[in-house]
Amino acid sequence: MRKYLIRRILIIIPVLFGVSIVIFALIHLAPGDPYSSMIDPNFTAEDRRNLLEAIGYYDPLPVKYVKWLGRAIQGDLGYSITYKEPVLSVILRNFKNTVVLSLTALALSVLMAVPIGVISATRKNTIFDYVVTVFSFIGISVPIFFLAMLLIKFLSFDLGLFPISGMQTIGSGYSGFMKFLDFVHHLMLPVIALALVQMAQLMRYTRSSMLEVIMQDYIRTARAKGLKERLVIYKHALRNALIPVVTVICISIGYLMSGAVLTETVFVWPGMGTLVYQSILNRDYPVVVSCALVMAFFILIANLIADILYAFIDPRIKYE
Amino acid sequence: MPEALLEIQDLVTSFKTTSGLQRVLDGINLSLRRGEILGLVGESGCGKSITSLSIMRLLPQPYGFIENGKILFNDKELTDLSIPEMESIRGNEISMIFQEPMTALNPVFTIGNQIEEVLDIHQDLKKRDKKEKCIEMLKLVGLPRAKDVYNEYPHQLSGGMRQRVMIAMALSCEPRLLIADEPTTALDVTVQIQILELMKSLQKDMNTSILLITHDLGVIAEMCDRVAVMYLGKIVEETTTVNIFDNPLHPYSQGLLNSRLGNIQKGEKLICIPGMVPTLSDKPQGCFFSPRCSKCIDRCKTDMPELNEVKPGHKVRCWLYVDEDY
Amino acid sequence: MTEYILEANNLKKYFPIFGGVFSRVEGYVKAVDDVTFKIRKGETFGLVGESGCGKSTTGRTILNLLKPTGGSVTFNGKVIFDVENKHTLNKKETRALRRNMQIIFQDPGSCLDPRMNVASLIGEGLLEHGLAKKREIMDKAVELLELCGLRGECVHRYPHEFSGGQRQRIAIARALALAPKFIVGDEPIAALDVSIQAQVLTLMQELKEKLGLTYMFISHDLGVVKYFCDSTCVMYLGSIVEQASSERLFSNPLHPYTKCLLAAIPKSNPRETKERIILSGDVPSPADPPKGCKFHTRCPQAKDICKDTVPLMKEIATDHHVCCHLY
Amino acid sequence: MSLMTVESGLSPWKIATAKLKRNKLAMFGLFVISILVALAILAPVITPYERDRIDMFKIYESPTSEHKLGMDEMGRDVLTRLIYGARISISVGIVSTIIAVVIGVILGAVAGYSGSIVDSIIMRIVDVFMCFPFFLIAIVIAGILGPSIINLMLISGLLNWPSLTRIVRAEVLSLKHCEYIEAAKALGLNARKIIFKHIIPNTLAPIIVYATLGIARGILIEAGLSFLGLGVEQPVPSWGNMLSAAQNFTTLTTYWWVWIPPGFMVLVTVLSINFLGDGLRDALDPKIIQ
Repeated sequence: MRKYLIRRILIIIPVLFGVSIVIFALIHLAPGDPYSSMIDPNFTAEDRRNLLEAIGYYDPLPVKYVKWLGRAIQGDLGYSITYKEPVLSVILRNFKNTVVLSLTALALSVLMAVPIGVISATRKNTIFDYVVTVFSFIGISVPIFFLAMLLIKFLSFDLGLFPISGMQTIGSGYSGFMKFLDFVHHLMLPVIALALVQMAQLMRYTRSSMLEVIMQDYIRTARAKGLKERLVIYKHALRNALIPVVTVICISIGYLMSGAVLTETVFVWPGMGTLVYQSILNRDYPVVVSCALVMAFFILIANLIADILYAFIDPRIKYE
Repeated sequence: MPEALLEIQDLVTSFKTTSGLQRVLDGINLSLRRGEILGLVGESGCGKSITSLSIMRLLPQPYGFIENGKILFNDKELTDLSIPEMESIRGNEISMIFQEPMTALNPVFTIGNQIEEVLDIHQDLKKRDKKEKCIEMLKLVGLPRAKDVYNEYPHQLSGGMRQRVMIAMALSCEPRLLIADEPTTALDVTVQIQILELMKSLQKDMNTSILLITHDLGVIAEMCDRVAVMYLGKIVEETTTVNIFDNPLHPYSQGLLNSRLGNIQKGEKLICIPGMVPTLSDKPQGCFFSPRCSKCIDRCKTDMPELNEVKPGHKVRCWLYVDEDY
Repeated sequence: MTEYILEANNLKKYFPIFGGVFSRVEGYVKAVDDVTFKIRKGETFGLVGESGCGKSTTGRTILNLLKPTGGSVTFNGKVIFDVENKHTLNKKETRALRRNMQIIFQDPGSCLDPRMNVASLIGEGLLEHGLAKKREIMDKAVELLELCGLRGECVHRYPHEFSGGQRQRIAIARALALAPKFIVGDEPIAALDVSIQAQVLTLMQELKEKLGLTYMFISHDLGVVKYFCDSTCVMYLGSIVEQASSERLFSNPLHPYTKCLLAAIPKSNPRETKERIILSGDVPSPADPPKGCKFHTRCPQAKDICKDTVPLMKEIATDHHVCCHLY
Repeated sequence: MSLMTVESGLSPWKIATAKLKRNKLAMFGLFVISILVALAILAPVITPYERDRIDMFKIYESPTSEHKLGMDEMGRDVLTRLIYGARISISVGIVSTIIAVVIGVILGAVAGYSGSIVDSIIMRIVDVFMCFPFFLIAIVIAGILGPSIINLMLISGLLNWPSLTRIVRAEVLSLKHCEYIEAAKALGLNARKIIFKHIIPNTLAPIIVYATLGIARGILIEAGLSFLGLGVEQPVPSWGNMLSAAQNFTTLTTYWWVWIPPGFMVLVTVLSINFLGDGLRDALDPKIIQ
């Protein structure tokens, strides 16, 4: 078990290295030099050159990479041109909102999808199963922003059930619990949009994993013992079916964040997605690239957690 | 008290397939006496495993179902029982062990947990007693490190040990009937004999009846008191084990015995059964075995013979033994 | 003087075990550990043992399907490989060798490419070796199928349309297409039903007589080996423990393991009384075999010497070799 | 031989086709896709108006008998642009999938067949790609490279191969130990012949399924990026950039005919492809032929 974990953690190192190279390449692909707007336009060309040389602008690429990596490890991801503050603090502010949004959506989708997937598998080829199947097909086929826009138009605008955008009612002056309720009210629609799509995938996955497990010999053994069907399904089958599902849930955090980019843009939710989109429009590349780096790091951690969880729920890993 | 513990009458089990209903079991009649080991022998696809699953009412859902017939177990009609009633019989009065010890145990629960589960369902024991009983069972089936095994997971055990665990699990409630579906097919010869000897001695001690399903006549010779030979969903011969080896009547039984290589001298020509088992959707007219039978007469091609008792305790389904006294 | 078609000397095949944090080689599974045997021309040579004893690996290694770790194999007087002397065949020689040595596998479900029809399965080798032109393939395939007891009309069918026994016949036809002299049968009948086993075995026997083949027959079933093989080798944990003519081996087994194996065969008749030597426990892991004689942990006749000294192969009688300290 | 009646066998492909035909959802998907492809090809013939024709007097006109789906923010016929949009969306889906399949299959086959160091290097690269949130990195690259159809195809193709590489590698690894591969070796076939005659035909099933579903993914990426203005640029219509009109709040709430039809088209197209892909997965399942 310990060996397994150490190996998992060590495997991250080359991957992180690869990620940093990709990010560094992106920085260099970005058009223009990021400093031009930060330097006083009254400087002479000579001064400009000296200044750029001093900050290492003309260094060879490997040197630049090492310097950049050194700074990045210390949390210095550069300086945002639009926000006039360090990139990291901008990102952290928005990151929090994305995490709230995507984790809520994840929790909701897991709570819904796993039971529905299980029931659908145990009642294969019933009406319930067909409805679930078609619903999940639609869920994986709908562009998430289109779903978001439909929700805004019909639920928020036409029926007025939810606020249209943002995180809180501007100028309401709510405080304390009311403020929280207002926040939840704003949170609901983007969460529904994200969760519906996420649910569709998880449901399909749970269903097929469950169908596979139900065919196994040990399920027949459990029945032959005289176990009640409910226990056969929810103890013996589910425990095994969940092993791959848990991994998928962890890995799907990455997809959730991707989906969040589009959802946030539609709902003007001040998270990473909105930040990336705004920064692209503002040509604020340090922010754009750093967002990718932070997200990649986050996903890597999520995958690591998936591996660790996997080792905990599957006894076959522990002893290998 | 009736002599027969299990009495199967005209059992017909069918499967729904894309090409319509298929009769996997086509009128099985079988009786198993108390304390007896009955062998059910036949080649793959003859329906021997489906017979056992029909008794347990564990046919693969939603395809398989019992179309007709009765299964009397200890005076209870199993086909009429409700699901909870059936559940209280499974693992308690009738238990089962399977062919593949590698996959028959749930990989995510400990051995102890899986055995205690049976006790949980059928017996009312205190927690400590349960564990004690569980370890006692593991010792009974000859597992040397019973206390350790209790806390181990199936993947830590070898095939032979897992099959012992399965036996411990199956016998923990002292069932009246144990159904063993090819219990040693997946094991090596030296392990096979360990398991067979274990089953024999436990059967004697606990006076359990065993329905032993196998394709291996050697295992039958080793274990069984009586034997029924199956071919394509029907029983073709039923008699004592000694009879089947000394004086097989049905040409199929004869062919099976002749196909065994162990006691044929080197260089002797093998007498093979020609052709192969037909598929269920393509059953021959008349006697199902007629196209492969070397003693086939005209009548065999048109009519299916009944399972007749041609000698006391010797039933056979063949036209050769119907009219004339052989 | 008897003529040997194949000689294997000190054959070894180790599979590395990866482990630890950096996936380094932590040890070896000694699947085949110093095995020496000779196969006479025209005989059926049996290799028996329980699962994991290395019998299949031996078969594949002599065919060069697996890269040997050590030892040498000579086929028809030609050295196929000799690891210690760094001798291997070049590509052309290997191809020529393939024509003469073929293999039949255990699982009739997976030994035929499901996407090829019978004609192309059988014709594949013929085309590869230029033994037939494209338009002759069909006739040749029909001929081979009929030789193996299948109807020639089946040439356009696909493997999944046949039963297990029929597929095994197709596999035999494919192996025979190249007119080999030596065929390794890796448990060719283990996956088949009893009545079909007898059919396939009869076919193999007939073909052997008709075409003058030599078989190496790998099996776990002692009954089959006793009937089918002329001489037999018993393997345990990667080593040969006893080797003799089948007649001698089955009437007068010497090695305690052979005795146990024979005693473990179920009775052939309910009246038969058999003396049982029940072995305790399971076969040890080939990754960590016991020191000394590998069988000493389970041997009913183990002595002190067995625990630390590896016994050597001794010739007890003509053509009867045994590897045990008792003799 | 010539006189003999030869039985024609049921090849795995024939079985798969027959199975697919029985799958109602898949056939429905295939039917819809065929219609959409036909519409896309025949766009100039069947559209009632010219693609970019502007009618200044009919800006945001709601659907009428003349303009069945109304007019957009510049007074262009929505139906016409919707049909033309199919061309872009579908071709982005197909081209990006071809790119992904070529890279994925080659790298996967090489990794699986060669093993050892080559395998670990390729798999680490796959890991690196897999840990970027797919859409985010697409946006970043699109933002840096600038919007264009070619960039869109490249981004979608270059980001979609890693999971296919994993699939192909796993498939090749399991085939490598298959007895019929060993039998082919025993017959004397060399590595190249084994790969092309045995391994590739037997890995085709998952590749076909992945490619089908990949087209759906490509269409979704096009929609997403164009929606953000990072994909196809005006005046060329694509479903994605038609949807981006809804970034305007009034359009979103009031002029629904401008954005709901393209969104619906994306949904229907992707849904149909997913139906077909899922049907193919079932039909090509190798279990049925073994």
